[in-house]
Amino acid sequence: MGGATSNSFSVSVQTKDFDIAAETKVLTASNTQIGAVASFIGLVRGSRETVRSLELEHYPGMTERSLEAILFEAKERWPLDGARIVHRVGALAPGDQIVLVLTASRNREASLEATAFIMDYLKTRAPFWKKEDGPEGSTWVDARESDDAAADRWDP
Amino acid sequence: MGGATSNSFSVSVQTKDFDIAAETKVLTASNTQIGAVASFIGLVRGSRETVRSLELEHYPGMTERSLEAILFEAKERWPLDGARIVHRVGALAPGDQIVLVLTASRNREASLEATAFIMDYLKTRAPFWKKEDGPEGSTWVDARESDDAAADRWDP
Amino acid sequence: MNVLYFAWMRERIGRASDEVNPTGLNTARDLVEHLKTQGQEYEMAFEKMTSVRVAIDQEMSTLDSSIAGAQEVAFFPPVTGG
Amino acid sequence: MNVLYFAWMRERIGRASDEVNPTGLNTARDLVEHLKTQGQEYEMAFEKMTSVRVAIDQEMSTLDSSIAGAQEVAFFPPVTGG
Repeated sequence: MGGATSNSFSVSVQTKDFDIAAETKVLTASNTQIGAVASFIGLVRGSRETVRSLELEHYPGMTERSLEAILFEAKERWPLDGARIVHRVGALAPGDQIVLVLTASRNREASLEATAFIMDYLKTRAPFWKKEDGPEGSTWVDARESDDAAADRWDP
Repeated sequence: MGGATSNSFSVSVQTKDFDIAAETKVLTASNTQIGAVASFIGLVRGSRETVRSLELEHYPGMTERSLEAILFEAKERWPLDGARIVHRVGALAPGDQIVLVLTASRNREASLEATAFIMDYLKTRAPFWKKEDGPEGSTWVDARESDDAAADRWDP
Repeated sequence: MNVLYFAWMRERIGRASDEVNPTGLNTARDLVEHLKTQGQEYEMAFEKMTSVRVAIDQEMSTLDSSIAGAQEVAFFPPVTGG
Repeated sequence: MNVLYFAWMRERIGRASDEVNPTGLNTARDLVEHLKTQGQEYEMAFEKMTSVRVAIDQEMSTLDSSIAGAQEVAFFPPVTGG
């Protein structure tokens, strides 16, 4: 009771949707020293006219390892009591949830900064690739330089 | 469809609990240009031994006005498609949810920064007061200088 | 003019509000000085002015702000929500 | 040594993996040069090397990293998750 256990840090790569309320409850249930929970949800953008569907490919095995490494790095940098990444793969539609990052801490700034850090690293280091199926056929989404810049700001 | 409406920005001051999943769904339902939803939840810290309960007092009328002013300010500073504050009042127990901030944007950094900003301003500008009921009786919680410093960082 | 008190200021004063005649009172500070003449409970509540915040018609203000025409003035300690 | 391809690299090559004899190959770049001799589809996939990322035994690496003793080398475009 009250202490953070190592399984307070976990990742899931899954086709099924997630429920942020249920995930938050699991993350905070065993530790009433947590005062702050920050989170980020990424959604599939675009109307049904511009993006019919999105296909998310990943590198099984390496994906989980890289996400766990990112959580480990976040834990080294901020006083976190727990953190969780859920990333969906497979076919998704506009408005669907893609990714959830949750962090729990005694400290408000720590949870919000760690959430930004985890997303920035995930965007540039975790092996996922998006393919959009639109009115002009399928195209692989290009990586964005702004994501590299966002990740670089955390370097010492 | 697709456009943000002005009621995408709203506040609630309430005794009852909130569900972050339901609140997120409402915020993002009408707008599939939203790619990013950031959030913060504040929880009552402390074990049942140190804090038996927490009483949250507020200034009805001014509370809602000040929270709305904070959302308006956030909207001026970041490209937000929507934002929501839910703050509970009355009697709460350790582990209970106190406050929810949700922001929706096309841009990841905008949603996370706006969430941090809203919390920092809420902590220093919204008329709420916490009273803790512990083993040595009731005490009003002191304001923290670190919260003033956090709010000051957003000044030009 | 309606004057409101919150949190430990309300508890020290022993009431949540007062109706005050604003004649001759220019600033929130003048109002404080007036209230302190109304009894020991007010003197206690306004003892440490660095811990007193003021809102005039529900807008955060300072002790030197004018209360001319104000309908509601509130005194309270630094806020601790969130 | 198992060599994997993802996203448009997999599509251009037309397969998800190859079994390669690593004899004489020191770095990931040597492996790329070897693969490019295996057909036009490989030449096309490795045409623009600034868009090629490599992981050696599931760790992000560079083209000049050693592949000595590696069991799995993967090539893919810059990642676009999240």
